[in-house]
Formats: sequence, C-alpha cells, structure tokens
Amino acid sequence: MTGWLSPEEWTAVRLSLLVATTAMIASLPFGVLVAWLLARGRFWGKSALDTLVHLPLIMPPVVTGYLLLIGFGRRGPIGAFLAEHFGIVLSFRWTGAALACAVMGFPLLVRAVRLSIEAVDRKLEDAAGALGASPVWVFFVVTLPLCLPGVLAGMILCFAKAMGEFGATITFVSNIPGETQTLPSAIYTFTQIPGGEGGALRLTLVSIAISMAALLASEWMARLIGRKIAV
Amino acid sequence: MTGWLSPEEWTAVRLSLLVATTAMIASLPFGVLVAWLLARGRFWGKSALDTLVHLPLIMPPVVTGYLLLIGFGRRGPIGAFLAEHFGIVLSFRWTGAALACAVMGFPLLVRAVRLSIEAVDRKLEDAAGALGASPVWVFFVVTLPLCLPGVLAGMILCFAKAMGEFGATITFVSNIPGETQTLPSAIYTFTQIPGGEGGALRLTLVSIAISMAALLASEWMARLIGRKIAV
Amino acid sequence: MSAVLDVDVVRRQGAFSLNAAFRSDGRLTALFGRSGSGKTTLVNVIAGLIRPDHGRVLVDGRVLVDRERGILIPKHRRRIGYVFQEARLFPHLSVRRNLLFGRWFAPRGEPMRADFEKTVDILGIGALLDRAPGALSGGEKQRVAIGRALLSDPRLLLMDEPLASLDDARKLEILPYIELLRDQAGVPIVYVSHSVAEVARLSTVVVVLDEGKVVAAGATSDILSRIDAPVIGGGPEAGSVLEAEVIGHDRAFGLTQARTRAGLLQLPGLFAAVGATLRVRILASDLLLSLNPLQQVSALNSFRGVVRALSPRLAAGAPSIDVQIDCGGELLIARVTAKSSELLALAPGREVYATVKSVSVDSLAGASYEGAR
Amino acid sequence: MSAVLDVDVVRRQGAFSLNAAFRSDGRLTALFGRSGSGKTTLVNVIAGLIRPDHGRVLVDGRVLVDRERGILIPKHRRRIGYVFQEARLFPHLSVRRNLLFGRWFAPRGEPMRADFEKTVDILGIGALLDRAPGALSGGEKQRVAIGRALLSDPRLLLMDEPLASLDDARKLEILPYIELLRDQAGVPIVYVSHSVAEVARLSTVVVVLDEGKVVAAGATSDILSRIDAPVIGGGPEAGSVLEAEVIGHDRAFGLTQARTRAGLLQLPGLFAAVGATLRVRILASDLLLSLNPLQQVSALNSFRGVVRALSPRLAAGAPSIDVQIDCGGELLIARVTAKSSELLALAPGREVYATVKSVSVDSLAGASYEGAR
Amino acid sequence: GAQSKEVVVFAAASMKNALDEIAAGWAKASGKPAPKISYAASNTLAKQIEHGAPADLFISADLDWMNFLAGKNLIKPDTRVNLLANRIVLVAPKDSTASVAIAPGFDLAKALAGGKLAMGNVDAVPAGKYGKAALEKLGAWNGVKDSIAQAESVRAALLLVSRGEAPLGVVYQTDAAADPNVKIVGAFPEDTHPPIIYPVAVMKDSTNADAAAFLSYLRGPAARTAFEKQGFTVLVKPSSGS
Ligand SMILES: Nc1ncnc2c1ncn2[C@@H]1O[C@H](COP(=O)(O)OP(=O)(O)OP(=O)(O)O)[C@@H](O)[C@H]1O
Ligand SMILES: Nc1ncnc2c1ncn2[C@@H]1O[C@H](COP(=O)(O)OP(=O)(O)OP(=O)(O)O)[C@@H](O)[C@H]1O
Ligand SMILES: [Mg+2]
Ligand SMILES: [Mg+2]
Repeated sequence: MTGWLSPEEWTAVRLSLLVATTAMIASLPFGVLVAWLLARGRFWGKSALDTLVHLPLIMPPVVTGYLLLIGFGRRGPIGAFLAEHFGIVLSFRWTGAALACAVMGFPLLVRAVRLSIEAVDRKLEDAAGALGASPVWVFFVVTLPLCLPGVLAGMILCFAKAMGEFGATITFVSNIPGETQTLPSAIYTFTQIPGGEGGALRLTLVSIAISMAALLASEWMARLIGRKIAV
Repeated sequence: MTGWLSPEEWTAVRLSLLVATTAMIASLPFGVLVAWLLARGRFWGKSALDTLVHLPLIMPPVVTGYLLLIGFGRRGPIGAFLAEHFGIVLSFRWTGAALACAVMGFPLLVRAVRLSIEAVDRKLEDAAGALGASPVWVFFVVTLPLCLPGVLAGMILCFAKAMGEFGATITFVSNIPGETQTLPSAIYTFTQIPGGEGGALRLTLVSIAISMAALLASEWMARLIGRKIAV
Repeated sequence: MSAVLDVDVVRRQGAFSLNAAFRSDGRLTALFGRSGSGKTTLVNVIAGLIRPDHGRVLVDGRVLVDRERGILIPKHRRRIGYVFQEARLFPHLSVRRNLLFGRWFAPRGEPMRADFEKTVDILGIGALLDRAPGALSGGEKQRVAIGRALLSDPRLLLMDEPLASLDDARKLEILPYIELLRDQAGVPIVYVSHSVAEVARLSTVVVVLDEGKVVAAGATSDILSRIDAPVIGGGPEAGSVLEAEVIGHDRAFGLTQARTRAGLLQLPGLFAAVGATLRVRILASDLLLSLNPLQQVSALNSFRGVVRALSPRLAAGAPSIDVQIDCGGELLIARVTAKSSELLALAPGREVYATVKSVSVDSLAGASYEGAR
Repeated sequence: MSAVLDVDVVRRQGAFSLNAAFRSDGRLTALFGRSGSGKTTLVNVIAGLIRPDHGRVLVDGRVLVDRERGILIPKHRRRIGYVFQEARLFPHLSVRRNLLFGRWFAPRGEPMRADFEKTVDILGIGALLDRAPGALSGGEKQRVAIGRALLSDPRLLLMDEPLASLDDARKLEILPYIELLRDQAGVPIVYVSHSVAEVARLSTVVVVLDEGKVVAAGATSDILSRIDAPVIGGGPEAGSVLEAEVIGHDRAFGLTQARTRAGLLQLPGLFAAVGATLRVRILASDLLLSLNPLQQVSALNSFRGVVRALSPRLAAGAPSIDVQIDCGGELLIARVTAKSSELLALAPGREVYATVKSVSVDSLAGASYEGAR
Repeated sequence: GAQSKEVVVFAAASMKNALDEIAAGWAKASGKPAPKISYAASNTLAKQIEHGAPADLFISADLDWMNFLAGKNLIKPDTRVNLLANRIVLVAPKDSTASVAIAPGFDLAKALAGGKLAMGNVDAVPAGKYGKAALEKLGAWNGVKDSIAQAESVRAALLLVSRGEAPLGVVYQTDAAADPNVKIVGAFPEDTHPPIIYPVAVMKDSTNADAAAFLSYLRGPAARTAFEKQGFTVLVKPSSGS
C-alpha cells in the first residue's frame, strides 16, 4: 500500500487520523458537559446555548472556518490571547485543523450524548442520590455509565465528521502539506485539477476504510456495553 | 425586513426552507427504517449498511455531490431510471437540492433515531407483543412513540444540516437562482467576493434565525412529549 | 379431553436451568416456589417471550410451542393476557389506552368477555383513566396492569404475583373477579403467588417449582395439606383442604352448611346452590384439639377423629407438633405446642375432637363470595 | 428527648394532595394505608426526593427540611437507606457493586454497622454477587435492593413494601435482621407495608394514611386493636395487642411464660430475659369464647372476662360479630358468628372465657425470635 | 543552506498539476527542501494571508485577490509579476453535435436548446466572472442569463458538462484540454473579457530567502515547460537572473 499512496498522501492520512482523534477526544468533555446542561439544566440562556451548539451545522462550513479564522487566527482576539498566555497557536497548525473538526463535529457529539442522557431513568439518579452520592458523583457513577452508548455514538459521529470535514478546515488553516493538509483537503485538491478523479477516489477509499474500522470498533464496544447494562 | 434582503435573497430563503423541510420529511421514513434495522436487526451486511449510512459524513461533501451527480444525474443510472419511469428529474431542480441535503443529513437522522430505539425498553415491546400486537404494530404503537424524542432530534439535525449544506448541493445541482440557489449557496457566493463579508453575514443571520426557530419548536415539542412519557 | 395445560420444557439461562414437566387439568394452575425458583421463567416460556431450548407447551390442547416438531406460535398470536411481575405499563399511553391496548388487537366480531366499566370499577381505577402511568402509585400501576390483561380478552391468562403490592381490602375485591373469569369465561389461568391463602382459594392445581424443577404437582388440596412441604413456606400457613357439599343455608345467621367426610361444617355464608361442591381450608393453627366435645363454646364445627401421626417441627418460631387426625377418612392437620400434646397425651390411635371456628374456615375455589362491597 | 420522627408536611401532586402531620417516638414507624393513600409520597418527602410545599421533617431531632425556615438538606446528605417500592438497582453495576454502592459515599472512618458477609448471607444472595441485576428474578432484585439500603450504613432507613414479593420462608429470615438493625444499631426505620402481621411484629408506632391524610397514629397496640378500623383492611386481620412481661421459660416445651393484665400467657419460646416486656397479638378470629373454662384441650391460654360490647360486621365474607371482652382491664376482641353469639347469648355484662392456642399468639416488637434457620 | 525552512506557497487549486512538478524540479535542482504548497481557492488563500497565514509566495488565479492583498499592503510590490495567462472556452460533451460560432451577437440560447450553460459562479469564481464579461461583450448574456448553472468552481462546471448535465459550459482552456469527455466548441476572443492573468508575489511578512529563488525558478524555462504542458500561457520572459 505504500506504493499506492505517495509519501505526501501518507502524511495526509497520518495527519487526518491525528486531527480526527484529537478533535474527538478534546471535544468529548465539553460535549458531555454541554449535553448534560442541555438535557438536565434549567438556566437562563439555555436556548441560546442550544442554538450556539447547532451553529456549525447551520452555517456553511466556509463561514464557520472564516469565523474561526477571525476569532482564533494569529490576529484574532481569542487566538492572540491563547498564543500570549498559553503559547497555544492554532492558526495554520494541525491543532487548528483539530479545532475546526471539533467545532464541526460538536453538534453531533452533543446531540448524541444529550439524547442518551435524556433516556437515563431519573429514578436511578434519585436512588443514587438517596444512597449518598452528590450530584457530581451521581453523574459520574450512574448517568455517565448509563449513557455510554450515546457517548460512543457521539464520538464516532465526531470522528467520522472530522474525517470528512474540509470546508471549515481549509478556510481556517489552509491546506499546507504535512501541517494542515488532511485527507479531505487533499481529496478536495484532487477534485480541482484535471485528471484528479483517480487520486480523489483513492484517498476517499482510504478515508472510508479508516472510518469503517473506527465504526466497527465502536459498534463492538457498544455491544459490549449494551450487554452489560441490558435490564 | 423586505428591504434588508433583496428579492433574490428572499427567493433563496424560501427555497432553503422548502429544500430543508422536504429533505427532512422525505428522509424521515427511510431514516427511521434504517435506524430500526441497525438497532434491532440481525442480518448479513449490517456493518456494510452502517458504513454506507455514515458515508456522507466521512466523504468530503464535494465527493458526495460528485457521486450523486454520477448516480442521479441525467445520465446516471438511477437518475435516468427515475426520469424514464417516474418522470422525476433531479438535476438542476430543487428536488435535487433536497436529495443532496437529505443524503447529507441522513447519518445524523439515523443515528439519533437509532440511539432512541436502542434506549426503548424491550420489555415494553414484549408486553405489547404478548397483548397481541404483531411486530409491525409493536413498532408503531410502542417503539416509535417512545423514541419520538430521538426522531425529533434527528429531524432537527437533518433540518439544520440542510440549512447549512452546500458542498454536495452545489456540486450536484449547481447554483441556479430560484431553482437551486439555497441560502448557503448564496452565502458561499458572498464569501468568494472581496468585500462580500457583509452580505454573507446578513444571510447567515437569516439562516440562523430560521434554524433557531425550528430548534425552539423542536425543543418545545420534545418537552411536550417528554412530559407525556416520563415514567 | 386434553389437559388444560401441558408443559414439558427445558430452558437454560446463565447458571440457571428450567426443566419443568407437568400437566394440569385445573382451570387455574398455581405456580408456587421460592424466589428464584423459575416461576417467571416458566410463565415467560408459556407466553412466548422466551423460547424453550427443548420441549413443548400445550394450552387446552393447542400447541403453542413444540421445538421437536418445529412449531413456535409467535407471542402475538397466542392471545395471552399477561400480568407481569413489574407492571410494564406503556408510559406514553394514558391509563385508559393501556387498558384498551389488547382490544385493538383482539379479533373483531367476537364478543368481549370482560366488560370495561365493570373491570375498571372492581379494580377501583375509574378515577385514574386519564392519568399517565408515571403518575400512579405502585398499587395503582399493578391494578391497571391487571385490568389491561383482563381486558385484552385473552384465551389464556398469566398472572405473575398480581396482588403482591395490594392491600387486603383490595385483594378481597379482586379475587372474586378472577374466580368469575376462571369459572364463567372459562379462561385458563396460570397464577404465580407466594400467598398460600391466595393459591388455596383460587387454584385447583398447584405446581411447586424448586431450582427450576417441578418438585410437586397435583390437586391443590393434596399439595397444600402436605405438612411442612418445605417449599410452601413451612411456616404459619400449613393446613388441610376439605371437599364439601353444600346442604343448606342458614340465612338468619349468614351461614352455609356443608357436608364433609369429617362431618358437618358451618361456614360463612356463600352464594352456592344446594348440592354444589366446594373446598374449604382449615389452617393447622386454627384447629383446637380436645379429648371431649366442647360445650357452650363459640365454635360451631367439631369433628371426631383419631390421631394418625405426630410430626414435631422446629422451624421458624417455636417447637410445635403437627398432628394428623383422621376424621372419617379426611386427614386434618392441627398444630399444637409440645406441651399441649403432652397434656392431652396425644399419640397415634388416640381419639380426639377437633374444633374450629366458622370464621376461621376459608372457602376456596368452587364458590363465589357474597359481594364484598 | 426529641421525637424520632416529626413530620408535618403538605405536598400537592396532580389531583392528590398529601397533608400529613404526626410525631413518632418509635424506632420503627409503620406507614399503613390503602393503595394510593400517599405512603410512597410521604417516604419520598422524607428521603428528599420530593420537596414538600410546606412544612418540615425532623428525624431524631435533626431538621431534614423546614420550608418555613428555608432549610432543605439535599438528599445525598441525609444518610438514607431507601428500599424503593420497585427495586431500582443500577443496571450497569454487578450485584456486588450495587450492594456496596452506598459505602462509597459513607464518611470514612466510622465503623460500618452492617456487615457485608452477614447481610448477603441472610438475604441469600451470595450466589448472585457477580451477576448483572438484569438477570435476576423479581424477588432476587428485591433482596439486593434491601441489602443495598442496609449496607449503605444509613442513619435512617426507609423501606417501601420491602418484603412484598418474597416468599414466607424468606420473610421469616429477613424480619429478625430488620429487628436487629432497629434495636441494636439504633437506626430509625420507616416501614411501609400492607401486611398487618409484618407491621404488628416490627413496629412500635403505626401511622395510618388515607387519601393523603393521617387518619390514625399511635402505638401499634392501640391502632391494631381498633376494631374495624376501615383503613387497615377491616377483614381477617382485626385483633388485639397485649403488653406482656416475661416471667419465665419452659425450655422443655419451648414455651415462654408471660404475664398480661388479662392473665397468664404461654407463647412460643423467645430469647427474652425474664422481666423483659413484649407485645403479643391475638387475632379476633383466633379467640374462642366459651361460658365455662375448657378442659383437656390443646389450648394453653384461657382468660376470664366480661363482654363489654358487640359490633356486628357485614364486611367481606359473612356476617359476624366482633365481641369486646374486658379481661382484667385488657380489651380483647373475638370474632364469632352471629349464630355462636346467639347460642352463647352473648351480651354486654356476660361473663365468658376466652381461649387461644399458643401457636396462634404472635409476639411482636420488643423481643427477637429464636433463630429461624 | 540545507537547514533552511521550506518555502510556503499559497496557490490557486487549478495550478496543482503544474506546480507540483515544478516544485519537485526546483528541490532537485537547488538541493533545498521542496516547497510546501497549500492549494485552495484564491479568495480563501487571500483572506488567510490577510489573517496572518505564514505564506511566502502567493499565486492567485485572478488579479482581484492579488489586488486585495496589495491594497492591504501585504505583498512586496516589487516582486509582483504576472506569471501566466489562460483562456476561456466554450465546451460541450464529447458526443455533442452542437456547433456554435462565437461572434458578436451569436445566439447561445438556441445552442443550449433549453439546457443550462454551466459556468463558475459569475460573481465569485474567476472563470465565471470572465465568462460573464465575455458574453456581455458579445451581446449573448441577456439571452442566457436565466439559464446559467453556476458551479462552485470551474471544475464543477466542467463536470456538469462532462457528465452531460449541461449541453454547454464556459471553462478554462487548461481544464477543457485535459478532460476527454468534453470537446472545445469555441474559444472566447481575448478582447471580450479582462485578461485572465495569474499573478504571483512574495508576501510582505516572508523572511524566507528561498522564496525569491523559487519565484525566479517559476519564471524559468523548466517551469515554462511544465506550465505549457498544462495548457497555460506563460507571460514572463525567461528571467535574466533577477
Ligand atoms: N407524579 C404524580 N402526579 C400526580 N399524582 C401522583 C403522582 N404520583 C403519585 N400520584 C398520586 O398520588 C397518590 C399517592 O401515591 P403514592 O405513590 O404515595 O401511594 P401509595 O400509598 O404509595 O400507594 P401504593 O400502596 O399503591 O404504592 C396516588 O393517588 C397517585 O395516583
Ligand atoms: N437473564 C437471565 N440470565 C441468567 N439467569 C437468569 C436470567 N433471568 C433469570 N435468571 C435466573 O433464573 C432463576 C429463575 O428466575 P425467575 O425469574 O424465573 O424466578 P422466580 O421464580 O420468578 O422468582 P421470584 O419469585 O423472585 O420472581 C433465578 O435464579 C434468576 O437468577
Ligand atoms: Mg418472578
Ligand atoms: Mg407506594
């Protein structure tokens, strides 16, 4: 297969895996938190938060990417702040690609987790509370384990999205080989040149193969979990 | 507000609503069916179906659009078949845009419904079966009502996605004002013009407003349903 | 005629394996056994919720499943009313719709045997009809579940501890209704219960399960009068069951007179025709033994008999002795303290009088009670 | 000393409103009442799962909630062991982890009062420890739920029909353990049950609810001997409760002798020190009335008394008469048929002998049974 | 030196084929690491540079976006050069029988016969803008302006024609030449639209000395061959070693 993909393409594959995995893992805690807030919280501005979470879905990816560029770019307010205080530079780095993918996958992650949290029987949470578990503990020892299927589904959606996302990525961090050129960006580039179809197809198949592996792994884990918590 | 948007932009707004609503409604039965198959079925090729459903998420939208064009275009096998036998022409029509949006939203719809179906207590389905309901009836009178929150979530995800989708749409059915120029296409156009940010922002806000309304409506319905089926 | 219930099934689940074979000719078959003995599993097999690994289930001659012959009637074609151990109400439907659920699927044209108004009335759930199941108390849920099963117009009724969470008054109202269903509608019933009183009252056949196996099966009177059958709790509820024929009523005092092999019996008034046979149950602890007939005493029933055997008990409570007395061929059991046994010098062959108060005599299957309300 | 339980709460839910005020000094307070009378709601208020609209709850002097003073201790700080009406086990945890759940959250350092091994043993769930709750039978779930509550080392135990779905033998094993907890560990218990026998045995104070209101509250003996208190089932379980003082044991026969105001009583043997006081319960239907003392009879207890009142009953079953007899100041209730009443010419003022078999005497709170196993 | 950093080039996506080859050639010839080339739409790249993208060299597909950066003072004006030119042509599917003579006042609508004319977005995509200008100049615009299928890129427009969705399309000669499923029906005279120019410049913030070297290589003979192979017209004279 090494012969089948050029070294740059291998780089893109590796980078995509890195970006998708990072995006998935890094957005997980925030996604679960937001999902919990939306599922169980009662606070002012909940609808606003809900809309905000859905924004990357509603807006064309290019717009999302552009807003990221404005906000998190080297000269953007958040980007400058992060760079200055934490030394985190996102613009035109793979970390920025991960951010873009995380943002794009966020609504999917949140929705899946939220649905699962809403399906958790509150009576069990009450029972845990009565047995001495504080709300935070209840969340970690009852709610979270019971909504693992949703967390898993959200993660795989986020991962798959990250494997396919390029509109926001290319707009935010460009398409620099070895740094920000993920598989979808590479595929996109192929579609823009005469005779690029073959290359695009090849890379698409690679992307599908990777996602399929991730999907199978997640289904397998979900089955394991499902067997454990079947009532 | 009429003065705020040009007549063509109004047309784009109307068209987007039409396309998103159609995509959402038309994909619903298939989405629910596939979700049910994935959640409850045991058949050969289930993993393949699972991957297939996720494809639009994994592949860059342009590739999806490209494949749609190849399959459903005037000369594509399915497109030719549909045109010949049913008189359904998708290329350069808003129906094609709806198809593209439906395909792009499909993984989100399916996953949400599937999660909800998986959360339905099988004991209730058993109870319905014992009381004389055939599996099909069980699905319609027990499973489906109980997973309405997921169906609703899937629909809103699909709708939001349709409001933001343009990569596949524009590749498949191009950008014909009044026919296939949806809001995201119009926004995209603005982003391509020096100084077009203002216009892009304006249309993005319109898009957000619409999706927010849909979101609030769905949350409201979910609460109604939730209150009804709270155990 | 074929047996009402003919079961011979094997089913493994985890470490537990059900291996139950029995036939029952009773319209109401009680399943009895300790927690975890496989009652629910067996009922689920009959309902079709669980597929047996081997064997067959026939109800009224109809094959529901026969693995060897490859027959497996799907659960929704079995026409079953199942009262689950947990209520399992449909949370998205109102109480009314839960109750009517089975009706949607009952074949049209056939007249419904259970009347909605009446069932609702007896179960005392009239005020709940428009509520959601989530807003019901435990006992209310249970009652709705019973109603749902009864109203599905079943050809077979499976009841898994249906009255467990109900108060006595409520039980007393529901029991006659189940009897009515059994006798008048002719619906065979499989009834799981831990209450000997319920079982004794309702069932004609008892099947006792232990660790997935049938350890005893037969007529209720036989099974329940076995002393100390360890599986039926051993404790306070041992007793004897007598066949009785109604010979008259004493309307003035609200008493019914019946003849048993042991002698004449006066019991709380029943609506039963003269000549009807019924079964009555006398608890071992309710039977008073004396060497001479008692005079001027508030107990109307006294039988003369001969002690057949003494079985000391050391189970829960205190040491006591269960005395078997042969009264005209009927075996009665009396539980007495060791001290009384000694005082009366009880021994096989000794003649004694066994006395029981009318109010302590439970009449069982075969007769309906005077309306309780 | 402050009351063990001091409740005065108002709570509306839907059409139902709970409006309960009572104080209890008993270590075990029984909640009694028909299905839907508000028992679970009240228990939930005490547990903190439901917030009362008004009022307060104090346990052993500690304010759990006082809406007027704005105090509301969150449920996880109340140190409660709650056995829910439905088991509510955590489906993702093994039985062992379910049992140990409460321990994770109990403050470190304090010694645990309930012993894991012993509790598991008494509940008979040792073989289930590594199972998932989904693979348990109904009764097994219930037992694990009881174990989970006991092992959480609670400062207050709430039990909502904990033994409803268990067989008698199992109940007899678990009851003494609850008594032990109550007496030795000193954990106050609120116990919901439909079983008069359970309530009579365990509780010192009974609170009777009806339609959300407290219709009776007081010492168990007072409440349970009220004739026909309609809320407590009316039916077969009416009886009287006597205070008794242990005066000796008859080890040979396994009997305990006790003195009551009505007279000397012999009852099944107890582990109770001489001088200890206990309460015994005699069912109205177990009491035999005669005009003369009975001779040579297998009943060891006979009291002389005077008829005080006759109350005819027409409730479930058959017409009968509840006779109140004053025996040395203690009021006993006997249920007899109208016919017997006439035969004996019972009327206020008439002198009678009331006889009861030792095996029919239940001893209640205040003494533990001789080990049942 | 050998330790020098790669040159980062931001280039219009349509140049990938040629530029990849040229970059490899330069790396081999100079011994420097191969440039990193980020291909995307010119507007995207321009806006990224505006927001501080680390580009050394920018090759735009039209003058507008280079002017945009020049206006923001983000390029080194003295390095700016018009590198390539392209032409727009009218294409039809390979099996098409349409014959159109592009001339002032020609009836394009008739040639479409009710079908759509595939173009890049006429407001945004350079090829679309040029096409629109040409059609206006030729007086054919009003006849077809309601029959335009505006694609997101010129490649997508080409795809519509090559898949037979649209009977005609306006695309770059470079793209048309490479697609075996289309044939060129006619070329638009160069005077009917603004010149189609690919300008290049070194960015103001670039500190990489190799950028200038690569730029001059782009203007060299090796590059010319590669560009011409893809159908571009090279505008610069062979560099005299600037
Ligand atoms: N969420 C609710 N909304 C409205 N009414 C409710 C709700 N929960 C319970 N009720 C009603 O409140 C009353 C008391 O319920 P509760 O569960 O306290 O009864 P209970 O005494 O425990 O009965 P049971 O013995 O049947 O368990 C019932 O009439 C019930 O229908
Ligand atoms: N899914 C399962 N997997 C493994 N073992 C199971 C499963 N379900 C039940 N069992 C075991 O099978 C045995 C019989 O269970 P069943 O529910 O039939 O008991 P039961 O007689 O109804 O008891 P109870 O009176 O407590 O309801 C129990 O020991 C139980 O632990
Ligand atoms: Mg069971
Ligand atoms: Mg309750």
